[in-house]
Amino acid sequence: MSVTEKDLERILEAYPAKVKRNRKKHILIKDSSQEPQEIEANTRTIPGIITNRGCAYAGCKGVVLGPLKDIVHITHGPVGCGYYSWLTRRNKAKTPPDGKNYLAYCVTTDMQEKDIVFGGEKKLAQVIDEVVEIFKPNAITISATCPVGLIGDDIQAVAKAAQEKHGIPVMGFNCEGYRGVSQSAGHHIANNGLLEWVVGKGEMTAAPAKYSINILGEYNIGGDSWEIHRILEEIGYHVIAVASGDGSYEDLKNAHVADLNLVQCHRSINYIAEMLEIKYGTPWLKVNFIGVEATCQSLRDMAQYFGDEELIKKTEEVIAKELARIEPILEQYRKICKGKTAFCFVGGSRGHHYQKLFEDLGIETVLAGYEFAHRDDYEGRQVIPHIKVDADSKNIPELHVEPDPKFFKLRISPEKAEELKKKIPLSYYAGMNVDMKDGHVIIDDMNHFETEEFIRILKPDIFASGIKDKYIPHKMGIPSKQLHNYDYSGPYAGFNGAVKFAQDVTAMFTNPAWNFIAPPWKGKPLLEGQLQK
Amino acid sequence: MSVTEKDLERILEAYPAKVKRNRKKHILIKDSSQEPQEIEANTRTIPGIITNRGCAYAGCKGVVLGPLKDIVHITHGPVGCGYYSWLTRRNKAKTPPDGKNYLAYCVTTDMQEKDIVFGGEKKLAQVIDEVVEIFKPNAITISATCPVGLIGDDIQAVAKAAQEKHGIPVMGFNCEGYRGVSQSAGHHIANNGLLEWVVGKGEMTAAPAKYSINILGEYNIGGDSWEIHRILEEIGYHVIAVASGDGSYEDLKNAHVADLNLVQCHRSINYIAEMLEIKYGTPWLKVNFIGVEATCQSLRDMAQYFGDEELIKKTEEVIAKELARIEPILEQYRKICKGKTAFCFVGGSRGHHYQKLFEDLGIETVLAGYEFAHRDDYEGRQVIPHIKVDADSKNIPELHVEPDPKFFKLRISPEKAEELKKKIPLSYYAGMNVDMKDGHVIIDDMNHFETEEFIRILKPDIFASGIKDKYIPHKMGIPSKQLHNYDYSGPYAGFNGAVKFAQDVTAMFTNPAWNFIAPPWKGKPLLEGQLQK
Amino acid sequence: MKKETPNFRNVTENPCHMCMPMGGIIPFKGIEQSMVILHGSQGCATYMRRHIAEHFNEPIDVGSSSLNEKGTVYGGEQNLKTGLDNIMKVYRPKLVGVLTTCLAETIGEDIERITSDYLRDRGLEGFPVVTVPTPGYGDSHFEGYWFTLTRIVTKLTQRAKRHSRVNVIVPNISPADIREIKRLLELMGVEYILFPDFSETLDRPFEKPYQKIPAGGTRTADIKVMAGSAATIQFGMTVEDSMSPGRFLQTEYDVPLYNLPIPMGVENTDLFFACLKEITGKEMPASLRLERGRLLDAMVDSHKYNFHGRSVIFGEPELVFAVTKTCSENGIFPVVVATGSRNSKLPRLLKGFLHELEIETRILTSSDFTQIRKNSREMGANIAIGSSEGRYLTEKEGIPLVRLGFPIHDRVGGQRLLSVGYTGTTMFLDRITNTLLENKLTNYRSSMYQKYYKNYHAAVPTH
Amino acid sequence: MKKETPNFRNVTENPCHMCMPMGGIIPFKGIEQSMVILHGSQGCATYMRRHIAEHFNEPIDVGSSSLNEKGTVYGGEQNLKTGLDNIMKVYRPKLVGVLTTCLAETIGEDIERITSDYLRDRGLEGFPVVTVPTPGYGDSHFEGYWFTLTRIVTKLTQRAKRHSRVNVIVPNISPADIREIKRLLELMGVEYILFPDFSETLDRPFEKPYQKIPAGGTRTADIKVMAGSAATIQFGMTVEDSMSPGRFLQTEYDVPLYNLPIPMGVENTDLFFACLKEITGKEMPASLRLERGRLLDAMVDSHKYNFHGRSVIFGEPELVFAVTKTCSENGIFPVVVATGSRNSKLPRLLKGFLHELEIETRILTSSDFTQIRKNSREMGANIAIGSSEGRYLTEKEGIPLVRLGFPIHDRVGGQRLLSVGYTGTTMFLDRITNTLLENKLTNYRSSMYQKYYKNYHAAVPTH
Repeated sequence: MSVTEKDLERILEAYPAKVKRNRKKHILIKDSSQEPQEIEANTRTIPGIITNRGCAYAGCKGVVLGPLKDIVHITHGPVGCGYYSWLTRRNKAKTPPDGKNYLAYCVTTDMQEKDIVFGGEKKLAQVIDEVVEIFKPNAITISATCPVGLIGDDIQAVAKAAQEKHGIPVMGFNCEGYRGVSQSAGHHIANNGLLEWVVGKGEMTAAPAKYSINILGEYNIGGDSWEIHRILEEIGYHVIAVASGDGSYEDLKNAHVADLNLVQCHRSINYIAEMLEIKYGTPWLKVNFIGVEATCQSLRDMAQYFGDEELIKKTEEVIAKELARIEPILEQYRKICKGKTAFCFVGGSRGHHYQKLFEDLGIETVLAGYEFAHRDDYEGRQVIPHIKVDADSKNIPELHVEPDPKFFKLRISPEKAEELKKKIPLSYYAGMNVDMKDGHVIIDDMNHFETEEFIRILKPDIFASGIKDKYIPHKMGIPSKQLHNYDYSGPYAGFNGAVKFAQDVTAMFTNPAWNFIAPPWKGKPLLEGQLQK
Repeated sequence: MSVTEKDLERILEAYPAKVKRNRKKHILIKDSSQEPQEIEANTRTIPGIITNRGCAYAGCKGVVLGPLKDIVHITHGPVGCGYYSWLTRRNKAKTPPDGKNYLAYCVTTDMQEKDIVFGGEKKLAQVIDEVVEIFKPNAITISATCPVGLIGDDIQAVAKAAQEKHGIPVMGFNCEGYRGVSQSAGHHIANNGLLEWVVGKGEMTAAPAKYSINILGEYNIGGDSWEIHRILEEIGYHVIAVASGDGSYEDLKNAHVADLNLVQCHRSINYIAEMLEIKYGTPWLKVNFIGVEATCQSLRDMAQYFGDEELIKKTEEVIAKELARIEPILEQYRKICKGKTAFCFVGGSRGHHYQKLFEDLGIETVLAGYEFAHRDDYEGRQVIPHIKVDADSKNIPELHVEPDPKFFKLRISPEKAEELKKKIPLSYYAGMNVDMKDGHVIIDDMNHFETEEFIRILKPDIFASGIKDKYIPHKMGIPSKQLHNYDYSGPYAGFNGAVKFAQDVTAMFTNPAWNFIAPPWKGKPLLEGQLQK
Repeated sequence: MKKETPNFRNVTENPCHMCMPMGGIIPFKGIEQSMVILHGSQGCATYMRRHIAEHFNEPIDVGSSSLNEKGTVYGGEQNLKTGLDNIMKVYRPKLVGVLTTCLAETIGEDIERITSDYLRDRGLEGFPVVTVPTPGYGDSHFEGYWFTLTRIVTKLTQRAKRHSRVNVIVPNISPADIREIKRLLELMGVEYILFPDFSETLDRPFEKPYQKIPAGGTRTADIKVMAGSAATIQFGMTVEDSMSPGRFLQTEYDVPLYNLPIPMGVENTDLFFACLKEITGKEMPASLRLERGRLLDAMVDSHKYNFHGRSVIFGEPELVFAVTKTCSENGIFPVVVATGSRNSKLPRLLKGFLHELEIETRILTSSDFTQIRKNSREMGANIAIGSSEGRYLTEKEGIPLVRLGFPIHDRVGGQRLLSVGYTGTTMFLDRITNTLLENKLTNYRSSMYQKYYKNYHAAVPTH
Repeated sequence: MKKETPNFRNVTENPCHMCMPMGGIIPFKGIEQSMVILHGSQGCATYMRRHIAEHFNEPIDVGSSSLNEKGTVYGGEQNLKTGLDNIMKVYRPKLVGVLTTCLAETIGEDIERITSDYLRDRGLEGFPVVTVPTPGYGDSHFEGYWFTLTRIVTKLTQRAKRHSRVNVIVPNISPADIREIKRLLELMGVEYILFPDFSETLDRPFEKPYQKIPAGGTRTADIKVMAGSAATIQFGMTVEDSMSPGRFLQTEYDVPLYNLPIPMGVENTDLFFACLKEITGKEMPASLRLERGRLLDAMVDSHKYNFHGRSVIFGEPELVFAVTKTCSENGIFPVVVATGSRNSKLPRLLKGFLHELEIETRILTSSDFTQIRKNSREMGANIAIGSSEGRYLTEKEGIPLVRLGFPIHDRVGGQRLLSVGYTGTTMFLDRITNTLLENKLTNYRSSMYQKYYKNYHAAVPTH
């Protein structure tokens, strides 16, 4: 099956004319003869479309800041936002010996009408005092929700005063829900803050071990990060900090000493990666630990970066050992998965990453897209200079960094860097589109209506997205996999994760409940032969 | 309320004439002016009466042997009997360091039709072999069920051969269900075996500590024995063996060295107590650890027996300490319990023992009786010589013992014994009747019909018996307490047990469900006032 | 695929079945105003009453002829007659069942002759006394139940005018399950004779005054005309023909027999409705289609958890069969399926659909819990489904137990457990899924740590 | 006796309530062919859909006007109108609900005016758009739910001819509970208008083809005539008059109001039937009397376990009230009763019967889980009853949780949990009792050992 322009036309016909024109720009049928195909992304969501996008608060507190475990994250606003972002991302974290792991807590100022009328700064300051007393965290963040900006609460001032009072970092994030066009704005706001207030605040002056790296844009959903750590450490890497899965203020403040930054989720974290390079001279490498082939490739790219023969050899040894272990298992699952088709509509990077894992299993992704990506996530970073920044994104403050006089250190020479860039995605991400096959659909900000329509046309064997759209395909008889919270499963990263994913996905195909979706009171009386009379 | 002879007549009128005559002899209305009042007991159960009595197998394997934890008890017979006696008595036992605790196991030869036709001896021998191999127990018992005796399986011969083969005691018990008139026959059979095959087989020649005692007829239901141990050991007693709650072959084989045998359940164990006295010279003392006053009295009697001033003093200290602790708690419960009435129809000793505990709480027992007691349990041991042994009981072999040439030792002089007997129940039990108040009912082998009738007349506030008759009073709106398995509660012995019992009983009186037993659609429209209209 | 694992041992260690008369008592409790007496030692009746009462939390009045040693020599005729006298006088039943025990059978008591004599002597000709030879060594309680049903029908049913009602013969399921089957029949507008109906008698509402024999039960007048029914639906796939009341009615009176599995799971329940449609021509009403749809919806949603289930299913063959089917439909792979009964139909029936699952299933008959436990461990079972005795699987092997069947004595509400029909199946599945989830979440951290964090932790310098 | 424990802290640590628009979404899901749109940031709709979907396992389509920074300055009128356009076009609803959020309220959006303009502009006069001001800082989701009901009735209901139907207004209970209430009404032969009816829409059966808006829900035509009903039964004892649809119908249209607790527990359920009888004169049928009798029987039997229960009950005031009553009836002493709502009626109502229990009960309003946890520990609670968030009580304090209410996201079947009526109460109680039993038996050995064996063991020489 594939989608024709005519199909597309028919689907969009359901919309008012203006909406139709708008949505059409967000949908591509991949055609390599037409390259480069431009897609519209990171623009305002159309009202009344049942989008899967969240808001700036969700991106800032929910995604980037939330997983930092030794920080208490205060949601300044009415109760809902704090509640709704309470542990819902399944970011896992091991409690360190000092016990400072506050992920299970949801802390909010729970603003009431009077706070809206008279201002919430005083209450916020009191809440910070109480939080310091109760938790004694290593740091505090304050994330603002919609009314805060509107009533003019100056959370930066409150943060500053509290920091002075308590002697721990207190960071304010103006991530009100109306900022930007999606959670992407929140990622940006969060990253700016982390770079400004956390990284470089540690005491380390040099990497404590060979092959010291940071992992950026990895959120340890379902334990992904642990599996990645397992592999990297077996090869001999030393992880300084993760932003931000199972991460901490304590680790992140020394992130400046690493010799390489890995970027897993390009969308949410590329800001930081770029700025770290400018400020500290640390290059970044786009990696993807989702999928067996992708993991192997990422490991090889890393080894190439360091260029050490021992490391390259060890990398190949580990890859060989892992493959020998998991391939026979995957082969069993492939028998069932092979030839099947998937929709892969997730977040801002997973929509691309998981195609690799599907591919490992012989599953072809026939429709893919992102909720909140920018054009570069589709088309590659080369388009960044050409992206027209719209009014909404302009309102997100840009952080301008310069080389740090104390810590800046060139890790590799510009020549070496240029040479490497020919072989590995150093400081580069090529985007999703290049990996899609002709005729397949690329779609930005897909909504419930489009989901339903594309399923009817393409009849995928599996639908990968989140909880909000999960039950539409389910009700249509299509297995549906949440790639936001993994349906309480995972990890799915690395080698063990691939096996786990293969197991889960295979189970969905073989779910015997599907056998019953043609009810027996319709169609032929199939049961009578079975009646023992 | 009380029962008149006329009431009694009316109840019994429901029976055929012969049955009426029979049952009448089993029911007394206590009248101290008529003393001694004779009751018929331990005679054949009337067929078709819904009795609560069990069989010889139940008494032998179920009650006496079952709790011995380091022995594997094989039920030789079809599957049912083994299954039905599987842990149902809630005899608790702590697993010793060597791990030999087999109480959770039900082992049976599960005889099939062919075993009935061709004989089950061979299968039994094979099962013993397997049991030795699987469990490596300290000893094995074989309990025969109905068909075994009928088809002529010689379990004694099988036991003997197995004992020689495996070098551990293998003991056969001919406790077929049809022997005797109730489980009482089984107690007798079990006790004979234990005395003949276990006691005296240990290596000890003298008591290992001062105040060494055995506890006989205590089955550690719900942990009773542990509470009794706690108290005795605090006073300074050393318990050699318990027959048979949390007991073991290993302990029981040295029971001959104790200086005193305590008899808790007179009915089930007095055989052993008597024989131990004859064979080893150890006197026995009737105790009752059910009830606060009873426990204190028993402790004082024990101290008197040993006659040591230190012990007497320590006894009083412990009693004082315990009473100071529990009395304020009991007092709270008494407020609710006081003035209430009970039926107490249990087993062969509890029917008497629990009256003491009820009395502690201010509850008067207005009807009491036993399932399987003998006349002496009602009227006192002085009637034993006058009891006419009927045909059924005659079939239970009597064990005749003589002083053991090696171990017999007179613990106290005959003179001292006589003197003590005036003060404490040494070798004596006065029976239940003496403690009952005039006008109250004493009933032997009460059945479901009589239960219902007496409840209608006497309207007790609580009914204490077992699971089989529990739900009759429940359905009549009367709280009902199982004193066989304590409704999964307990312990009820000793001081802590009294508190636990008070708590449980009080809860039954205050069960708010009773408030609803008059359904609202009958009687006045009591709800309308509550309707907020 | 599946394989049968024989039990080579002589010893029965922790039995998974009870004796035949135990199974014979239940059916009599499902007939209106009926009483039952066991001919044998009184301990049999006492033990069985104890166990049945503990499960149902109801008074279970069962008489005994209280045979003693003398009876073993001279026969128990007089005892049985006296017993009958007393029961007739005190309970005034409309029907009496007489079951034998090991003792009566071993000494060769002819209860049919004795009871005939009794009725004649007492001038009670025509009073229904149903005799059932149920030696404890004969078969398990499962066979005792079915054989008793067959004897009741054999005794009571008479050639009758054809009528439109449908006989519905149920196995030893919970009173709530029976009520649910009645609700389904009523929703379908099917007139029925449900037998035996212990839905009210063994799950009695609180009511005053107390009645010795509770209201409810199949009416004997209805049993009498089962021979004239339009058809028999019998939930007894695993029942041997010789003890199948439905087969008897078919052979003797030409009542068409639809022998079906317990309506648990989609396919089994569909089969029930397809069968009702075939018999009566009636369609499933919309409300039931909604119930079915909700079950399917639940099955689709819960599979992500269920497929981690590796189940050990044990108990009476008929229930085991239905549960195994239901588990299979939901990806809760049955890795051990066991019964204490010798039943030979069960393995054959199971193989009929288990071959579709690409897993090994161990099918155990004449089994005991020691064998079940060993096989569960070997097969990596992580959820047990069956009676309370399965708690040893939890205690010793850490396998959580979803209680179902008889007896349940360490939890309340066994008599109220609903598991049949679309809605009952949904409830059953939710119990399973939530038990898997509970177990997973409880053990989640430690196992995540074991699998993924251990190495990480070991390799990371503490700082 | 009970006492109220104020929460003196400013910080809300682990909230026990959600925001007002969350509660406002549910009622619209219970009206046939209705859609709902939130006027505000799109994150609100996304977060709430996520949470509702996770509980019900259903698609939850909720629109958003997706206001952005520009909208905060110039107002969101155009966004809302565009949003309405899109929803009307794609979903073709028969009714649209418009809820506000923090943002819209803070900038002072007049949604009533905007939507009136919209309908006029589009020539849709008469199309029912129900606007509900639900600022996130206004009240909790509980008040959001009730206020929305009131707004719907205010908007849709018109003076109507008297008819014999009875309005039945239900709180945020499970779809299964709603179905049960309908079954009870049907058994009583009462014609009713149940509002809002999300029993099918939020627990959709699997069926093809997929429908964007599921079948089911209260018919708008029925809501229209609620003003002519014989009476209103509203399960809303804890609802303020200002957000009580029943009170509105009474005041505005003289429909007699019977404001009752959720029919959970004997007394509350009796009250429901007494009320139905008062309104319609109809008697409870025999089958329901049997259900009541079985509940009483279960209560009598289970009390020996239940009285060890010391419960912490938390969640929405109305459910908390009914559960507390049910626990009290069963001796499961409520030691902590908490809600995140500011509700002032709840404490008063609780005191109405808690004074009869001779225990201390801590009643917490505007509470959070940190306060609940602290009080539970201090009061020795051993069973928690409420939503999934209570799992922290299990994890941190070892208090097992019986899941009830909204949301339940770490177990399946929250939408199918049956807890109302006599039978539902029995099921609820069995869940409680068995959780107590499970917990007791799991901890039994260690605690028995602690209490009784330790000293013994220490004193006995090993030999």
